[in-house]
Amino acid sequence: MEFFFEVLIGGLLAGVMYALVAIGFVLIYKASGVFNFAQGAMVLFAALTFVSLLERGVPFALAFLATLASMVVLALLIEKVVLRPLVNRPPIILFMATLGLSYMIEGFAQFLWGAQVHGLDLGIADEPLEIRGMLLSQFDLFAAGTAAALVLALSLLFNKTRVGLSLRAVADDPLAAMAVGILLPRIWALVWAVAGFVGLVAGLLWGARLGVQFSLSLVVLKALPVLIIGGFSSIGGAIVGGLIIGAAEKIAEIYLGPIIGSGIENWVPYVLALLFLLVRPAGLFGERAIERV
Amino acid sequence: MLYQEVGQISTSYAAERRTFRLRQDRIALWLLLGFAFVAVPWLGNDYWFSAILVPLLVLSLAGLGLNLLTGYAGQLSLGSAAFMAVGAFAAYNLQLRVPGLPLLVSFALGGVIAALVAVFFGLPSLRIKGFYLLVATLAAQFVVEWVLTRFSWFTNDNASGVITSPPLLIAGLDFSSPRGRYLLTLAVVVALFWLGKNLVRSELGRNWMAVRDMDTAAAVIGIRLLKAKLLAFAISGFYLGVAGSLWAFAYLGTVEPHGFDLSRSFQVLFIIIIGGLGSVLGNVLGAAFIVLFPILLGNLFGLLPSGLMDAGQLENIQKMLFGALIITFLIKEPEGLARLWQRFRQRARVWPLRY
Amino acid sequence: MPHTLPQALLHQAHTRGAATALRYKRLGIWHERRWSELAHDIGQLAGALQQRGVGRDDDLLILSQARPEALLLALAAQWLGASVTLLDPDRDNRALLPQLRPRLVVAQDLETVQQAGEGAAVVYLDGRGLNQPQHTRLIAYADLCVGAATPACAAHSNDLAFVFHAGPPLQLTHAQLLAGARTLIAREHLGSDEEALAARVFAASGQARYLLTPWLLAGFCLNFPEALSTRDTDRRELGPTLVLGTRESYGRLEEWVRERLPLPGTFSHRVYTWAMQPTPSPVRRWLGHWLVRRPLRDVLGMSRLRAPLLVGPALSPHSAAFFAALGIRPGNWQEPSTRHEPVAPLLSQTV
Amino acid sequence: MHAPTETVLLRLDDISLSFKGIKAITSISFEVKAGDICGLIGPNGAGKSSLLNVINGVYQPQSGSIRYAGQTRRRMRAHQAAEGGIARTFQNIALFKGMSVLDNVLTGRNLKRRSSWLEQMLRLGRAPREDDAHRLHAEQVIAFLQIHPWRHVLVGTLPYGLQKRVELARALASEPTLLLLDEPMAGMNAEEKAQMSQFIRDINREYGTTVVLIEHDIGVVMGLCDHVVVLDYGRKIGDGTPQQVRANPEVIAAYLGS
Repeated sequence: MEFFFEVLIGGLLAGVMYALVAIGFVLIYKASGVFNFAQGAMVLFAALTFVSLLERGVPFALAFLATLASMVVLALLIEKVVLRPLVNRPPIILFMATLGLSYMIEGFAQFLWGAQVHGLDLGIADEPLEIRGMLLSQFDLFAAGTAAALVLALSLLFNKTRVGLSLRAVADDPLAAMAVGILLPRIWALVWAVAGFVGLVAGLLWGARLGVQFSLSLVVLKALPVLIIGGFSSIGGAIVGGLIIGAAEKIAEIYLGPIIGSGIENWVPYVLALLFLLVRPAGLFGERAIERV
Repeated sequence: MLYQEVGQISTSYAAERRTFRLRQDRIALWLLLGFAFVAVPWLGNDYWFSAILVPLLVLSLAGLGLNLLTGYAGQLSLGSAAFMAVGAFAAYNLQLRVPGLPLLVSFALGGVIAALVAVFFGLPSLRIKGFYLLVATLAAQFVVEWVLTRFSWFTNDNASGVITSPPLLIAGLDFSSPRGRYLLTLAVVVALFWLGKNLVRSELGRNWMAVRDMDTAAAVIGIRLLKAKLLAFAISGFYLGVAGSLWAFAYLGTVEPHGFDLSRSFQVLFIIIIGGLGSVLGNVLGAAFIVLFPILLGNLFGLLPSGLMDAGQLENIQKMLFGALIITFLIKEPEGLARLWQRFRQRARVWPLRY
Repeated sequence: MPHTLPQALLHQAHTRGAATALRYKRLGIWHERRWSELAHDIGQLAGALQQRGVGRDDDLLILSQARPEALLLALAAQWLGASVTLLDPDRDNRALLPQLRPRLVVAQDLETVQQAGEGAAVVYLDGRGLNQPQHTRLIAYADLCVGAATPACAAHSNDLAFVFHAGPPLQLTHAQLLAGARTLIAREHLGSDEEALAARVFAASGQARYLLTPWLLAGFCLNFPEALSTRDTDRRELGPTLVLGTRESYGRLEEWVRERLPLPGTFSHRVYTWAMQPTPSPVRRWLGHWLVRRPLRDVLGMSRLRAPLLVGPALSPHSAAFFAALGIRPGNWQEPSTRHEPVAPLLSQTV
Repeated sequence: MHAPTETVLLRLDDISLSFKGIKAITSISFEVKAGDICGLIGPNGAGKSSLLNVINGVYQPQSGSIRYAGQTRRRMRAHQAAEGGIARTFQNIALFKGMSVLDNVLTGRNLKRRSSWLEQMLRLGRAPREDDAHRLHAEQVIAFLQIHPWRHVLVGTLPYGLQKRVELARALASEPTLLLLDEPMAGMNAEEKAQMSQFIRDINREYGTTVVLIEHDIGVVMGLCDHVVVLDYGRKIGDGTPQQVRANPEVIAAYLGS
């Protein structure tokens, strides 16, 4: 039983990391209805830039700011070059565009900083911590803490500030939002920037976990099922989804793995998400639209 | 200006319905086929056969497979490579375990098995749409990859998991030479493209497009969404399966799960975006682009003084350019290369007038 | 040596029965009738008309565009020795109709049936909106000739064949028509292999003289487009060798081309003008032919055109130059024997 | 199709429909006689379109029953409706934009198909003969609605009025017993409206098709319909011949008056 909880909590903590990536998705989907496959690439770009700056002797804080700045620039570029020309196109087109985008960003990041693996040390000792008989990864706890802080910050941003207000307006009804004088492009740019920031944080945590390398951009594949379960349009959903996936994945790995074989963590989340879908076609928190004809 | 349409009247619906109504188009088609089947085998060299033509053909077939599902029936999929893998491994195992089974038959059966798998993963499409469906197809991608690597039975307990495919013997003739592989692939691809063209112009093709364009209206005029969608998955799966077999047998010469990873799925998706969603010809154009573009780029950089750019950088630049191209296409010409060709053709028919 | 239109028809049926006499586009494809079939159908129709009391020195009134059925009925009436009055359904003929008081009216659709009024029995071609029994003496073209026996051909060479009321009334006998047609055929060297396109206005004497009669006499193929609105595309599919037009209709075609030309300043436009100018250099002529003039003739559906006929006043210098550049020089055609009547307005847009 | 003995083709009994608690239709009942042209009128949001959607199974009502062609159902399913001979056009045109006019009309024939997709793909067996037969029928419909000049044009590129007509053609191609038209004349000028009414009248006479249509132009409705049903806020407030409805004070108050 102890062990089970240990696994469970380990999973939940790992799930937080998924949630982190998923949140980036949700932000963009809410604001611009774009299913942003490039989120993973952004994570990679952020982590790679940051770590490369560190390696070139840039102090931590400065590197962080510089990376953040570059993410903002990236966001602005994306808004100008990709989103604006594609406005009012079917979502599937936008999705495919983000596929291309992720290729570009990945290519660019590696072109800039090279493709070799970088270690990233955030100065958190990763020796397990003993809490009431359970061994928990300190790092995971730290990650969970960061994620929690981030979510808190975001919810403040969106619920307390004018920007957040206009964002929610856009999410509800872009046309009405425009009618009351909200500038969509600006909101989009902002949201992509924030998503970039989230990407950065995720990138640091994941980078510290896996080492900063190309495979980081594949975390997007982890985030997908999370989104499916949580629904595309709810930050809370993203977190819950993340936790569920994380836990399920770990448990399956530990208890199912020995039976049917290793390496199942790649697909278990998807099958799980599928099962969810068959029960709730719009995810846990997303609600089903009535089709007007 | 090549078109001389005057006097080409149809006195029956059969004549009016034919795929190439204009004589000039039919002539062009036959010339092209003649060139591909007769001239190319003489002119081409092994490099062209095995490095360019065979992958081009196989990828266009795969493109057609995905296009039937995504471009015509409007069901987004990222599992193409999985279905290709199923086809390839099925064909391989049939060859291995059913002695005396003709190669083409095992290709076909491989396709059928891929179709069944595709239907299974297509089942969710009845309840879920769009992006949610992506997940189902991605699940296919990962599950299949895992199963094929996990259970060594599929790879005939081969340690490396990489099997060299058997020689390509059909009716006693050996097609294992590059030229042979080319001819074999060409024959299969041409046949399947002909069927595919018929299909999309048939009633099922119309039903697919109806589901794609406006599924409520489709249901209201009595189209069974369930049947249409599952058939789309099945037939798409069959095409991809056969393409997979060809990819493994005629191109790679080996059967291995890595030949069919997620990036392959993306590649096929890009082919139909660039080539043109909802077009048959587009798949060939898209595949040609995907195959030739990197080679072209490589040669271009070959011209640069050596050492200025290493292979890794070249790959990164390729990736960037690719991404840029995808976006450009989506912005400028969402209907892809096929649309460009159509426009040109349309213009040629009314030249010197504008419309 | 036929003396009447029906005789000419029968002559064709006997000598070249298997050749295509009539081709009309309907429901998306072209339908063909051979001379033998045509003669048979017309004979049947003649029988049917006879049953309905039409006989010699009767008159059949036709309110229709150029449709094969109308043409067949006209010939059927003439078969019986009756004359045929053609009225343009797009005009308001209600003033005229009471004076004519025909025994039988052929009306193409609802509006024309209403024009025809209650007086005579009406054969209608397109029954949409008509099947309510408000009109007592309506006959559908389809069930016109059920079980009608073919009567003997009763026409004489100096019977009236056609009567036209647009402008001053004009009456044409079989003999007049045939004589005119012979000279036309002789001068334009019309053979049995021509493809002629018959478009809109049926109620024009020019149509009867320069198209229908030569058709029966020379035995070529007469084609009807699917509709007025599609005549240009239909012409391209068909590629007639013989067209009959007026200043207006040729002008319209030229206009049709001009508005579709490449925009001035573009390369294509320069190529076009370059190729259309008359030039001594054979090379340039050859290039111009293959690059622009030949394709353009094809788009116009005129690349097989042998005999472009023009009725009425000459082309405007503009159109004349344009068509000349394409090697199309409409032979102005005015028949000396009968007295001149204003053709142009009647024949508007016959190409 | 429907049993000849029965003169009432369609009867709605106490139909109620709501979305997430919001009532769209409240216990509506009415009858449509076979061969009639029945008009549904009422202000925007009166639930007219929802009612059509209930009749041909796009929406499922919470309560009530639908009796059509001698069969009483708790609810109609879309394909049941189609197979039962109910065809439909939509308020904001629901054509298949990526297809030509002809192909759109041909999709209307899909229920009449017998040959399998395999036969069609290989062009074997019944398929070619069927293709001819259905093409012929489609062409007849196209000729009837006079859209032949645009036969091979992509519907997306056609002007609005024509698209409306193509959609009608698609519905007509299925040889419907009951034709549901949702604002067939919306956004048309007087001339187009007159033409469209003529088409509807012709369809009703030529093919004996029963028509239920939603239209805002009272003039058109009164001229065209044998029978009018008036809705307001999801309730039925009037039902009868145009004259009766015109006379009905409640209707005048709720609608005609304003």
